[in-house]
Amino acid sequence: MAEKLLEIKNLKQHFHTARGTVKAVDGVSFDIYKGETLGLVGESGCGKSTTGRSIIRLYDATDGEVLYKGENVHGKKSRQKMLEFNRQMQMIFQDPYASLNPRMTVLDIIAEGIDIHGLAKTKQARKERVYQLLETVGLNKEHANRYPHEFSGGQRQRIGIARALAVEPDFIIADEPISALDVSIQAQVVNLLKELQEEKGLTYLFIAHDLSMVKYISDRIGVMYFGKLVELAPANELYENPLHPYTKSLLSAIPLPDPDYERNRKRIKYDPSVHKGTNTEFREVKPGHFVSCTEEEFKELQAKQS
Amino acid sequence: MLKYIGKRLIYILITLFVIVTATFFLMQAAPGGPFSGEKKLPAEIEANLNEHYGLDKPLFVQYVSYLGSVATLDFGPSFKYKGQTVNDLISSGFPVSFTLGIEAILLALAFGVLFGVLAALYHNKWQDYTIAILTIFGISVPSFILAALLQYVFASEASIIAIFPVAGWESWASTVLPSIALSFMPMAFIARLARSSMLEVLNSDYIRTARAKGLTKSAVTIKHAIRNALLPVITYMGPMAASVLTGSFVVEKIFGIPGLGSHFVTSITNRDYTVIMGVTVFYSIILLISILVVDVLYGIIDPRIKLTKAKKGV
Amino acid sequence: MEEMRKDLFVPATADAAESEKISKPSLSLWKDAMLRFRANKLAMVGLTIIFIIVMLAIFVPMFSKYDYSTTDLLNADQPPSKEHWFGTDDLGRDMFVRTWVGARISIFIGLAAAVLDVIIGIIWGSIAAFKGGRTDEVMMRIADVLWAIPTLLMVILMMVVLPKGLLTIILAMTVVGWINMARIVRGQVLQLKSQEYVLAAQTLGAKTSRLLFKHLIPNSMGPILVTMTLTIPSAIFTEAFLSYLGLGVPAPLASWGTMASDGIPAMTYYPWRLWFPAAFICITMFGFNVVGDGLRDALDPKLRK
Amino acid sequence: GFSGNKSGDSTSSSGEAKTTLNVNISTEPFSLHPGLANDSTSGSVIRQTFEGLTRINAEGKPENAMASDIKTSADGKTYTFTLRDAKWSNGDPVKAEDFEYAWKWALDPKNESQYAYQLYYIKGAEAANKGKAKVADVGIKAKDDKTLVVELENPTPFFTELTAFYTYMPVNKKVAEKNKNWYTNAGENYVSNGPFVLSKWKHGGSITLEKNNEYWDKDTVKLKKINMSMIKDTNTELSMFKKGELDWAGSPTGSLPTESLKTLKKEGGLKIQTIAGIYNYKFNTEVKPLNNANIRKALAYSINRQAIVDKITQGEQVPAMAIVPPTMEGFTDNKTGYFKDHDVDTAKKLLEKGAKELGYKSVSDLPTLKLSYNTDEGHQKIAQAIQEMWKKDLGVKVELDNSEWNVYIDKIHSGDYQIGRMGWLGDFNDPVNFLELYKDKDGGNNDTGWESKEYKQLLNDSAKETDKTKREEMLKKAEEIIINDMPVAPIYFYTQLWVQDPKLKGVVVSGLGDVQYKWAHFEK
Amino acid sequence: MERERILEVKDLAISFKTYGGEVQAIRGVNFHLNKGETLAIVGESGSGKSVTSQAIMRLIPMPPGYFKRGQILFDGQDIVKKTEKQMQTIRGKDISMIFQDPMTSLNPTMKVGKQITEVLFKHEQISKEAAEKRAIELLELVGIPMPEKRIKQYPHEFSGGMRQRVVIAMALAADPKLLIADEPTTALDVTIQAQILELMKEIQQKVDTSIIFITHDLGVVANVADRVAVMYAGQIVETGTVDEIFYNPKHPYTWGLLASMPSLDTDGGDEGKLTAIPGTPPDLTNPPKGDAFALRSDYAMKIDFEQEPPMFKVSDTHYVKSWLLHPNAPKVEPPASVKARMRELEGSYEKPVLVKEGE
Ligand SMILES: Nc1ncnc2c1ncn2[C@@H]1O[C@H](COP(=O)(O)OP(=O)(O)OP(=O)(O)O)[C@@H](O)[C@H]1O
Ligand SMILES: Nc1ncnc2c1ncn2[C@@H]1O[C@H](COP(=O)(O)OP(=O)(O)OP(=O)(O)O)[C@@H](O)[C@H]1O
Ligand SMILES: [Mg+2]
Ligand SMILES: [Mg+2]
Repeated sequence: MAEKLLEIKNLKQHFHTARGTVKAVDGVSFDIYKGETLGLVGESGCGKSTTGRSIIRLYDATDGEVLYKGENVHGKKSRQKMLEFNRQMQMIFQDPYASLNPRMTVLDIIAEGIDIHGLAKTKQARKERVYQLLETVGLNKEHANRYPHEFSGGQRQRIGIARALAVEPDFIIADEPISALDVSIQAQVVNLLKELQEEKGLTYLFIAHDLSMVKYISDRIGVMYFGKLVELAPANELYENPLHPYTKSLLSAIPLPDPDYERNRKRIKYDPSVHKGTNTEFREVKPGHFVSCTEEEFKELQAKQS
Repeated sequence: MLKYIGKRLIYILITLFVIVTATFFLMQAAPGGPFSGEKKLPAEIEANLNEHYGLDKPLFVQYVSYLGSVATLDFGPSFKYKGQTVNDLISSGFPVSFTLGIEAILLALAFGVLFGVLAALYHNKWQDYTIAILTIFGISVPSFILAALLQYVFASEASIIAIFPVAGWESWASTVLPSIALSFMPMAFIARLARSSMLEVLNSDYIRTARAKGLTKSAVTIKHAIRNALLPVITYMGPMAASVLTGSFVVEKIFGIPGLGSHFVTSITNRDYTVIMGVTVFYSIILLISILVVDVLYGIIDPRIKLTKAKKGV
Repeated sequence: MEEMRKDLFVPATADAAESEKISKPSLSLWKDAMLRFRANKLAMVGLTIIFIIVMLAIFVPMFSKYDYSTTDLLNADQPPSKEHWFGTDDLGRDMFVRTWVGARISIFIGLAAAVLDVIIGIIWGSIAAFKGGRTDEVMMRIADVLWAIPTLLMVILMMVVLPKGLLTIILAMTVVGWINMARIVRGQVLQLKSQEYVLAAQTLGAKTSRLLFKHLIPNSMGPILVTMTLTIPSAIFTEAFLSYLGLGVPAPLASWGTMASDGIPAMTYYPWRLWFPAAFICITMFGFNVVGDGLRDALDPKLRK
Repeated sequence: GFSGNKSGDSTSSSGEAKTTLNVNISTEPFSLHPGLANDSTSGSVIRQTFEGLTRINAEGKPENAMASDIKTSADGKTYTFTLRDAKWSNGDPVKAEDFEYAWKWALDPKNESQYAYQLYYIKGAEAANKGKAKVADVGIKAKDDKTLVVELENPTPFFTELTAFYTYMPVNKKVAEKNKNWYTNAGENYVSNGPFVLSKWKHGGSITLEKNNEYWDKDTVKLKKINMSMIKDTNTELSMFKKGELDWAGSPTGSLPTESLKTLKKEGGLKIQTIAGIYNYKFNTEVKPLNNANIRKALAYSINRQAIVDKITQGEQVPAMAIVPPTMEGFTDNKTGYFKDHDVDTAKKLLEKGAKELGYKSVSDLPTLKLSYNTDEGHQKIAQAIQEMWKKDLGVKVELDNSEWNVYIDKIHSGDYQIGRMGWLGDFNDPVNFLELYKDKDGGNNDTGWESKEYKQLLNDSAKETDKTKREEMLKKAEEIIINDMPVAPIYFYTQLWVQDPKLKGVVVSGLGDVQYKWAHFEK
Repeated sequence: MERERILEVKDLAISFKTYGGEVQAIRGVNFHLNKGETLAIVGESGSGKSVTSQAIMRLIPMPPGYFKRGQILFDGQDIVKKTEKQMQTIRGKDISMIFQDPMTSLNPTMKVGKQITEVLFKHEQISKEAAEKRAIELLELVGIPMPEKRIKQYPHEFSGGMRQRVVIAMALAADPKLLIADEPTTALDVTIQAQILELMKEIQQKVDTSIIFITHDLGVVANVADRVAVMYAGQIVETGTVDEIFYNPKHPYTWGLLASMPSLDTDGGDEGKLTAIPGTPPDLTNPPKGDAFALRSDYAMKIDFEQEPPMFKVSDTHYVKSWLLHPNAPKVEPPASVKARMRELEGSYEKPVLVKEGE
């Protein structure tokens, strides 16, 4: 397989609050290969955003390592290195509005990365670049001089996407980047992401809830549950052959745009108590298909696979 | 939290040490001494006095002994007020200043926030403009003018509404004018600060959410907006409280109030060394504690603020 | 049903030129704010007031037949008249001319102090809050130390060590003047620094200075402006206090602050000696505050009309 | 808490005469111990609570108080005081040893009395106070309970007057030895022998005195109570007076705002009294061009004192063209002085002469002079007016320089000035008090750097001279010398200004500015 | 059998005055909602869905926004004309709303529990304990684990989806007559989403709530909606029952939407792109003349650039605003993926009927 761009090793992120410690991410390990899209799905509140934020160093990890191109992200870095790193790794924030400075015009917001990294020679070039980005995400340049509060939810989300794209990063953590967009624009954005990937070999960590979209865009998909990764497999494999009961439950709940189907749909509920035995570990059941399971379950699963 | 406060207390001690040191040397460097006066004392007498009070010893020795007195919070006798210790002066003046200060703080806070909130709610309407004029008057007219004015209007024989005593410290009535004079500037400033942050807050989405719940305007304001707008006010309140509680020279002078405030000035003009040190340390302790309280309040008012742990730099 | 022309119902594509409309020129928040500021009538009134006062301060002393320093004991304490528009002071000097000479000093000092306090206060407070932890602790405790050391002592020493003059006054005022601003800014930055948009800029690699000046400070502008407008009158009166101690502008030069404090005992007897300088301080402050409010509004994109 | 100092029952509404006096003493007294007090506020209280051997009466003359008889030896150096039967407020008899104790206590260097020098006229006192001799050997002797014998260094004609001063007041030895902090608060420890006792002392706020029922002359004392507030602000003081919260506003224990004087005069209530004090500008005779006497004289002559007194100070002060106040016996001529006020012509000539002597081509080459004063509105006004006068009349450029009081004092005492304002208030009613200042160049309060052999000799001789008229002549001569050399430019002699309740009578304000309420009473 | 109409929006137009000009956020919106019914509004992002829904609550910031024209009849009374006081009694109790942006919709300095109980206190006589119990219950209902602990936390300690659920819990607290849900489940995973949808249906059953459901997820629409309105550039371009929209869409924009969706069978691999609607949405400061969608439509005709299309009625419940239904227009074929889902529905007219003004 391709080279590893990112290695996440036993990442833990705990929050200390007045009411005790919240183990938002509790020992997650996975790799992301160069040029691939890794989808990350899971229950809301299971720690997806936190994982993403820890990877990009917005939080200091409680434990574990994040290696980007073999280098520890959380280690000390020179300003130059840091800048380089910031340019290569970008994040699209889950909350489109909160992540936009209310006192900056859209033009300045999107151009911020351009300014920081000196990517535009002239003012005109900068503006042109922003207009181009706006267009790419399905906004028009009239919007450039407006302020974030003047936009609809979806439009804000697109501003966030444009901002991340502006610095031409290698790796993007996209935290629910398209949830607020209408399907047509979703399609447009997803197409764009794919195009960029093809052209420039971009790598994505794609966090989303829309499973059909995740399946469409991802090469591999990880499923998280309660701060832990419970299953990781190639996209098709995961959909065709879900092994973890939570994954199964997820797949059964996907809504389809077909009223008749919806009227008759049955979904499977996940009951964590179905697990047999203790000592759950992340095990490779099939090549490339990992599941978190107990020894006992592992044997069963392997038996089934063959 | 407790750990944080503990750490802060250590910083407070260090800060106090620096304040004491700086004040000590500044004080010594200032021309004149506690015994210099218009009529110069015979040299021998002055020497004798200096010796008695240890002022003839090398500065460093004096400094160390002052540190000792600060550590034990026993500042020794006043040079000027014979037979009275610095602690006597503080314990007779502080209760007076404190009484006045509390009244002034409550006034300033209550009316400041009220006016600020009203001005923001009626942004660019007549209410806003009226309050603006009042508060601008408040911040541009210093307490010594205001005090004189209040005294003239509400106490002097020339006034028909002379309902308060001109001066003195007799009864509750004699606290009214001075506490208004003390509170007016802080009140005006609080009002302006509150107005500006309220304007910010009133535009946020969560205010919209609160309104969507059907809450009345006042409920939205009181329960949701004010708290979020309070931070600058609280910031300002810290040092303000410290200085208001320890009295104001000007207001005490005009209203003839036996408070602590006058000592801050007279001790220096008298070069009454022990009193200078005593009141400075006393004030510093109150100041540092009220600033600590402010910092702790930050976290309570806005739980997102974390002072305890710094985030890794960028 | 109305008959429709058939030829309208043929496939067509959009005219490319149509969507190429000229957009509004791009403006930064500040330029944009200026435009909005100019549309704010009250703020313009404020600006006009300041302008008029500055003009009077410049020109009245140049063209008046009276000199600010010439005493005329025979005409001391005259009420306002045709001869002396604002009356005369206790040495018979023309109050009108003195008011405008005083305006020069007071406005200069007020603005200089405000600017210095703002610069130092913003930098100090925002860095302390932004860096947090020990840096914050040390920086703020330094501020506390300066705040707690008796100002009077510092001023007395300065008086001994430094030459008299405007520079010394400004220095004396700045020593503690910025602290209020620093505290306010620190509070704001503490509140804002965990906002998502700050995090977003961080992931873009924004330097601390950029985070401060592009994100944190513009969003703290309200309290900063309010504090700044407070700095001006407090500087004006601090100057009076300093000159009382012998550090201010030397007599017979006047400033609004010294005139007002000299006027206090005259309040009931020769009221014009207090009310003219005091009124002009208020009027000027009204100007500055209204401008401040206007700026605040202009810098708040959500408030635009 | 509140101090509760209301006069309460003392209203005069019922036709009864008031018996409570409300006055203002401006500040907290530094000490109410006669031996420690060194400021006029303390003096104003102590004078009511204590009584010395003599007391200055309404005519300004010392009359017997604790002493029933005073005998002076022929050489004028030994005084024998016989005490009357008097009691301390706690009932103890007042004994001669109480005086001996008090004076020696003040002279004992370890007691840090800053006014001990007031006792230096007594033999061996100065040496003892400076630690060069034993206190026990000082010439104060309580021969028996009723007899006090005092030996002096020189015949001191004003000594009986001095014994009225508070440093000379007795202290109850028994009480003081038992409790060394007897004087710090009101209460049973504060034992005194004057017309009033200290009944309440709210530090920083107010002092209440009540009639002393053990006082030997208690029948004379009509007031039952005196409330002394400590109001620093002069406008407040006047306001309180106008509203009836005070019965007296202004000197000597308070002061009136200058701005109010015109109105008060018009209303007719203003009381004015000349006192022994002078306001003057000292010249630093050691710096160019003030080292030239003609220049100094020119500056002094050209001042328009009358205008200053009329328009600025407004208190009918007396323009001073002399050094010794005209209130002093034998110096009444000083009302007109040695030269003409505002004598611009002579001044111009002198200035020219002086400038030549110093080698300046013309008057306009004279450097800018620096006129220093300590921060105070009144001083500032006078300085500005004089600045203008010198500029307009003489063409001398002057720059003003004000400083905080201590800084200023330091500057003046260390000679770091050119022209500096200084006042002098008499400690006792004798011309020498004003002339002595300039006796020695290094004398503590000279500051001018001026010295004259002749002058010194005259003063020294006068100290030994027992003949009154001869002594007066010597002093006059000395004054002439100093006026001729002008190390100091006199401006005006002080007056005291006050307003009082018209029904209030019998308050005695002395020529030195001391106040006594012993005889005070309200008319119906 | 018409049910009682709880809401009727007539020709509603709202604009925002901005420095750059007037943004005509919605430009004449008509729809109605029956009691107990769920209307899904789908449409282009920025087309005015949120503005429409906030207008019903009268929560558009004014200024800069203002009503240009139109009526909002709730229970027969015009909301536009109500005073702020009257609105306060309606908000939260009669109409409640789930806002689109859950992160900023919660007060950052107030504990989550309090933000929920507040609604209860406002509209019900309820003790503190009971309110707290109810808050915990509500959080449990929206699938937040350990609600007893969670109510004591602040919003920033919640994940995006959890905040969204808090907002939902708040909106459901008072059993409103009309629930406006603006993209309520975008941040939720599908299992929780399903749970929430069920919950909403349950409440609807119980108290006969009417729901306006704004979403981009057509799967969700298919699941919850009785009727669907499709918005584009500040107008409703097609409305009909859920079956009509999914099985017999008529407007080219609706076609575009349906075609853009990936299905689980669409393979990401290599085979290709999703079909998106080309071009960018119009700028509402200068809304285009004629049919706003024409600029991006493959089916645009000359008239689309000149005249705004009228509403055509395709069945009793199905309305379409497009010139394509005009008798003079040429017959066009929808894209293949849409064509695949087309079926004949009962009740369709033979020929579209032009709707006259005011109908
Ligand atoms: N305060 C405002 N000032 C100016 N324009 C605004 C304002 N609020 C909304 N708009 C504009 O109104 C239009 C409709 O916005 P609205 O939020 O209703 O869209 P929406 O349909 O909800 O979109 P989304 O699905 O992206 O949330 C948008 O073009 C937006 O830019
Ligand atoms: N600052 C914080 N303090 C305390 N707890 C936090 C904080 N941020 C997140 N959490 C907790 O961490 C857990 C994981 O949150 P995270 O935002 O990563 O979830 P998520 O997977 O992104 O969910 P969603 O899909 O809903 O956005 C949640 O239980 C949340 O309450
Ligand atoms: Mg998340
Ligand atoms: Mg929306």
